[in-house]
Amino acid sequence: MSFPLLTVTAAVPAVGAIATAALPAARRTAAKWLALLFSLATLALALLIAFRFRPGATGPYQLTESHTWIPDFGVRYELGVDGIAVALIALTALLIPFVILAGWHDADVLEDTRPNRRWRPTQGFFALILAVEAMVVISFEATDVFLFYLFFEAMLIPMYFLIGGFGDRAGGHGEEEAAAQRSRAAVKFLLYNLAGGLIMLAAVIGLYAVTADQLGTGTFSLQQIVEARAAGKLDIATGTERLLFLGFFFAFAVKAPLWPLHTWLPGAMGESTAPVAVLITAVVDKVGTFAMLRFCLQLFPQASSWATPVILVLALISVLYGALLAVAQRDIKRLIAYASISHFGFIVLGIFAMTSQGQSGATLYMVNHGISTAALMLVAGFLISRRGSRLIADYGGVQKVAPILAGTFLVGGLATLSLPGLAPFVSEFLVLVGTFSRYPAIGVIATVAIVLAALYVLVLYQRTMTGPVRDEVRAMPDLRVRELVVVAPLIALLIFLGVYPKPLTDLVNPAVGHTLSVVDKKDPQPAVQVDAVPGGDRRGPAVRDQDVEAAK
Amino acid sequence: MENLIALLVAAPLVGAALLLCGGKRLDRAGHWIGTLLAVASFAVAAVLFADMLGKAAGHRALHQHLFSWIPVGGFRADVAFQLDQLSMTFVLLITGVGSLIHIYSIGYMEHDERRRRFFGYLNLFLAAMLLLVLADNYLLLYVGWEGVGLASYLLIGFWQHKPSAATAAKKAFLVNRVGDIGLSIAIMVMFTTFGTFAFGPVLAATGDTGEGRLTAIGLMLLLAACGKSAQVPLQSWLGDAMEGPTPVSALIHAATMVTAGVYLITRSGAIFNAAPTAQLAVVVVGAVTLLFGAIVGCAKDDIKKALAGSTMSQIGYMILAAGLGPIGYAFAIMHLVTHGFFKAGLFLGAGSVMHGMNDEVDMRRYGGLRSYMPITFVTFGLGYLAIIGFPGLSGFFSKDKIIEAAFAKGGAEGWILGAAALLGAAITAFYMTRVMLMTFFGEKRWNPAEVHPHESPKSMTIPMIVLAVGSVFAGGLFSIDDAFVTWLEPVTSFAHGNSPVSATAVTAATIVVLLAGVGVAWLKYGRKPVPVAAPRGSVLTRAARRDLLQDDFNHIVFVRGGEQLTRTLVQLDHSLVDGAVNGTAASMGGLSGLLRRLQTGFVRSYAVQMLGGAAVLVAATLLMRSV
Amino acid sequence: MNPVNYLYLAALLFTIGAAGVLIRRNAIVVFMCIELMLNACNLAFVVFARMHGNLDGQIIAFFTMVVAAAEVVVGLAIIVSIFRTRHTASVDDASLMKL
Amino acid sequence: MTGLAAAASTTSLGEAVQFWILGTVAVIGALCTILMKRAVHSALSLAGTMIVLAVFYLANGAYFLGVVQIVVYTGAIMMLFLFVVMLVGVTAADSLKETLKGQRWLAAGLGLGFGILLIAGIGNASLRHFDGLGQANAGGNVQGLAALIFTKYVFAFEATGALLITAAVGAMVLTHRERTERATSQRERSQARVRAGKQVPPLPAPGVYARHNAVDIPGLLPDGTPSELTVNPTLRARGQIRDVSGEALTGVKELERRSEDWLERDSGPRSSSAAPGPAAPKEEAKK
Repeated sequence: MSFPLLTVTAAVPAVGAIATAALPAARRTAAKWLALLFSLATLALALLIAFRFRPGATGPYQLTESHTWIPDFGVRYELGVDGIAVALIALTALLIPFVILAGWHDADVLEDTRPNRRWRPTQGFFALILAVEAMVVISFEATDVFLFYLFFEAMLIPMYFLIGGFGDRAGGHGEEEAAAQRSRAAVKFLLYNLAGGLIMLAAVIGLYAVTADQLGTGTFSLQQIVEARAAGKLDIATGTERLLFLGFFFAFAVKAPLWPLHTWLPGAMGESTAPVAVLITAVVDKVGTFAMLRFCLQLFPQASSWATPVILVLALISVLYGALLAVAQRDIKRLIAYASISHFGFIVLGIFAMTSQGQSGATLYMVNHGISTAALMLVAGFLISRRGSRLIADYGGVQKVAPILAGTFLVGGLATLSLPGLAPFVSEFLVLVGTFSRYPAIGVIATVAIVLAALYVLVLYQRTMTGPVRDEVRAMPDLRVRELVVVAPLIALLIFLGVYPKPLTDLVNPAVGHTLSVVDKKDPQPAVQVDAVPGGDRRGPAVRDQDVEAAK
Repeated sequence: MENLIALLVAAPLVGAALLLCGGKRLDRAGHWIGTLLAVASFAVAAVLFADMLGKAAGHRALHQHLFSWIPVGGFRADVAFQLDQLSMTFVLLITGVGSLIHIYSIGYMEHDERRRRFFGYLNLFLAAMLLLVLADNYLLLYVGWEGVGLASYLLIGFWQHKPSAATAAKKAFLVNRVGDIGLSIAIMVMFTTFGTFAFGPVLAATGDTGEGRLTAIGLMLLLAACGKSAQVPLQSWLGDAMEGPTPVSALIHAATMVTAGVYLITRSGAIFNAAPTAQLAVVVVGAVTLLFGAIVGCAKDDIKKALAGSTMSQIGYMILAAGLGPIGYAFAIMHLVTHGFFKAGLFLGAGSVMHGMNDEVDMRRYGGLRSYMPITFVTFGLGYLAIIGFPGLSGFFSKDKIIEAAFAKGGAEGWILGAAALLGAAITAFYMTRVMLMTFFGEKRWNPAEVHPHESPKSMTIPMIVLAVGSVFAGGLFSIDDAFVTWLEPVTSFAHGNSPVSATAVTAATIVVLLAGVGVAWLKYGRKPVPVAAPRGSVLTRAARRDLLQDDFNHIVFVRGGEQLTRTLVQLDHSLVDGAVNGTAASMGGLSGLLRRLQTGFVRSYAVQMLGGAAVLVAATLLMRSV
Repeated sequence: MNPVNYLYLAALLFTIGAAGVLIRRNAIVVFMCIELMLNACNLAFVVFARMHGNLDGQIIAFFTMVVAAAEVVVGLAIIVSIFRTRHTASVDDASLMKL
Repeated sequence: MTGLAAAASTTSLGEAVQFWILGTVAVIGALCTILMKRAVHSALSLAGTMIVLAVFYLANGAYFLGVVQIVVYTGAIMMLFLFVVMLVGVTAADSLKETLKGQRWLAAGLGLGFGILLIAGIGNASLRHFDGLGQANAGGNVQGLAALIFTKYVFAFEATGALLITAAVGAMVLTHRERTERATSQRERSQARVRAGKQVPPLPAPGVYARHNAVDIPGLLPDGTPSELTVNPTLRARGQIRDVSGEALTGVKELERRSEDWLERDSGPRSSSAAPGPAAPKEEAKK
């Protein structure tokens, strides 16, 4: 068989994690560089996947690998990627180096702590980040439900330690209190997601039971199940299907997070350091929305369309609710967290609108939101680390002392409010159009969020960056080279994907088409058939021709 | 030829990129780069214009397709430009006035250490505005639309250390966003209706579409226009926008950006023509705004705010004209262009005055400046004559035509609109005369010890002169055998309205009300001295000073209400949503606390439990057997 | 009389032993009570052997004795070492399970 | 021989009589086991019960087991118990006062219920007919057992062998104390004492003014309180400290009073401080 690219891509960061963790306590800097090296290697592999991937090719999944793993339960080690997975893997692999760079000093040993041979926070921090990357990547690749579930849950362990173990020294009430809050947030994160995971586990077992009952041999393979269903060999009773769907969806909704299951996110993002917060919202949570797209819809088409109205309303609520709460936040990180809740609402909206625009938009949204939030959150992290406070009220006039920081912060903010010309606009507008074309009312209401987004972003910017310079920030240094290296590429990417998202859309469209065909939904047709609809790229030249001949 | 179109946008864009990312090493040359690129863009525009003039009227439209932007399913957005007469007009206005104002800013911003960034923003604005008028589909137009919003946000808040400036900038952006809701919804409806949102197919297909959808689109577009062009009810941001540097007010908030709404409506003429309801809404908004702005303009003592009010009302005229359909489009654009000249000139004049008066903006502290800054006085005066529509100057031709067209709407509407327009003209004459008198005539109301009024440097006066020339002759040139109308006709389709009153009568009426306005103003401010401390004034005056209480309304309803809402939501989130979760956790804890009692750690109590279990088992087996 | 009375006796002894385990605190005595219970079981086995007319019951009883012997050895050793460290043979003092 | 445990569902009168008498003894022995205050007595009464059981084995045709019961159980295991009791302290009596709340009632209740359940179980089990070991023991009981052990139960037998070995080794490991460090010499110990600073001179000798002199009598401090230091730690641990007889104390008080009169001093505090003297050792014994 061919070179197991997917396995290797997941394995490299795992190996990196082990290697980093194994380094002796004294070699802190070495650990950092090692972690960075491995993350870059992963990025290279991810890009290789993107190049080896042929968007037009037949069959939903490519670069597939399949080995029997636990034959007794029909569990197989099945990997495969479609366009969506490729995009998200690329996003993950892209963000991790920046996360590592941004967190370069987050896990340094405090000066006042006595040296201890066993105590190696730095190694642990970067090893955990790499471990998370490995698990996220493989859960993007897994096409076997059980395999996916395994890593979907295992992800929680390193995340738990990242949240609970490493906080930015901006507690406000002293380190003790901060640590207490951190661990509380971490526990909440863990329990919340575990609860979701357990319900999903029940559903997974149920799925196995159903397949075993109807196909003779039980299976977890997504493709087998989809094909069996298409061939009519497998038809799950309506009630069962709905229960199973809810079981899966609950876990993903917690992870996503969808209102009203969102309350763990602000705590987790607020208490953890900025890079970890980015890890949570930009990387780990994407697994939830991705899984909705890959598993919920494809395994349980009827149930999905049955639940669509409710889910759409929930998504709509979290869109507006998140934005409104973001407006009222006093803590920069929590504000960004609530903004993310609003954005995840958009993603879910797009997924369940069941239109090609909606789902492509949702996928693009996952990528773009990852990048934009990373940009905003990391800059916010730099800001917080300088001033040692997360409260918006403690800032003011930063723009005068640190113009570059303020500028990058503004760009990140503009991306968050999805300004046209920046990447998020494309995805958000696609989601809105996709939703509107099937559910006009919801589309219109969701559009209101663009004003709220502008509100919370601009209020944040105004309170922190503009106005008279406060004494506390007067001595604040501008972005250092390392920080610029982190932010500049992200911003460049935001602009590029905003101006020329075609590579991404070409990657995603076929996969979305396949999903829709599985769900058996078609885009609603326009009311009026305009002859010239078949596309600008053909109409453009046409018009030009006629002009030319007119000129003659 | 069409490949040059991209150049129009590219030049200022490159400038912006250079200046904003260039860093300090560009500080010394920055403003020159910016100006150069603006002028370059104007040159390209001129070339294209000449080329266009060389073609037959029907085939002047150029189209350039750069690349396919967002292709998803039936959803195809392209980055493609379309340069027809309408766009051409705007391109010339934007690049022309833009270049002039770049030059002006070189002098005006001389002492600002962030001048490089200022020019970067100006270039960014030019690029966005050109994108707006050159786009060949609504989505790309949307990009430009937001782009100018961003540029105006950055420029209004340019002096960010002033909280008022920052707040004003935020307000402007937010209100514009409200308008953007309209634009995006309009695009969505278009997509669901026509499956596309490119000008060509959409405007071509309006014929065979239900009026309902078209009305929806029209109203949504109107909402967008209101946001961008500061029309009632979204006008509140324009006054505060005057916090920005004066060149910004001249370029963005007088000449170009605020007129984007007019462009949008004119561009979508086909839709409005097919949706009379939407059209009616447009004219109503226009008429209301032109009076609203005029009244506000009368009460302001801040020279820039007064001019802002006048801008509002002049755009009201344009919207009104655009709402009249084919009989009005051409005149709307024509007034837009002439207004671009004289209002920019007026603002630059105001800037020049402030420049000489240590950035004093209160007209009650001016007076008798005509001898100190003659050039400013002359150019400002010409602009003034133009705006009040003094016969022979550009304002006269364009505004007169609009009033005519308003009457030509026919029926009761016609009379009402015409009357409103006439009234507006009168008030315009009044408040502009007031500004003129308070600034340049009368006795000095400033302290010679502190301020030393002086004429501005060449770099500032030259643009003013050019604009003054424009505002004198533009209207006349356009009206020579309706050159302008015929130029635009292929795009906007022109129809001669049959007015119930003859053109001459309208003109006469216009002149009469004009003189009346001027007279009243002279009686009030010219004959007797103006008090430095503003008198209390009538209820209307006091209301007008506060923008007719519209701001207060917004504050109470939206700001306060919003704060209340969010605060309650935060409470709910904490107590209800999160409370449920924490409650579950707490109850679990309590339960386990109870069970914990069993674990005494004493072997014998465990033994008791074991024996109990054994007993239960035995009992169970016995029961099993007995059953 | 019916040999089944032996079984009643066994049951009685067993119960007494169990009660002793629960009541006494001296580890050694507790141990003795356990022995008592084992013996009760043995008696029952023996009686069952007699009832079924084969020796398997006795075999089981035999094994029980052997195992009991081993268990006693180890258990007493444990008690001794505990006593050495804690200077007490009360089972209540070895309540470290809860901490 | 075979008459015993003959194939009958009723037994001979002799066996009946024997059962009723010895059964009573057994039950009494068991009760004594759990009710006696001192471990030794429990052990002895348990031994009695076991002997009775041995007789019952014999009566039930388990000759081999009967003997083994006497030899191994009563002879070896119970003796082991006695050794341990001796090791831990013969006189170390644990008060029957219950410390765990409700433990005793729970125990009694459960025990009773359990017993009733068992008896009920036996009662409504159909155990009427007894085959008796007539032919099973035909070739001799021991031979029969041997045949079974070395054929059918050989593996279990081997396993128990291994178990016994392990148990023996385990017991040794548990009880044997490894001397990890070199025994400290007297010099070192004295040095350590000096370094520690407390109790530099040798510990005081037991015995009170040589009235009666014994290792288990604490010496008295000048104020008449007995000093625990003077008694061997082991005795202390077992609580085997005999308390100073009252009259000795009174005598001492007398002495002091007289001397104080002679020295004209009042003895308020001392006499009061002398009071707790006798109580002290008892508390020590509790621990």
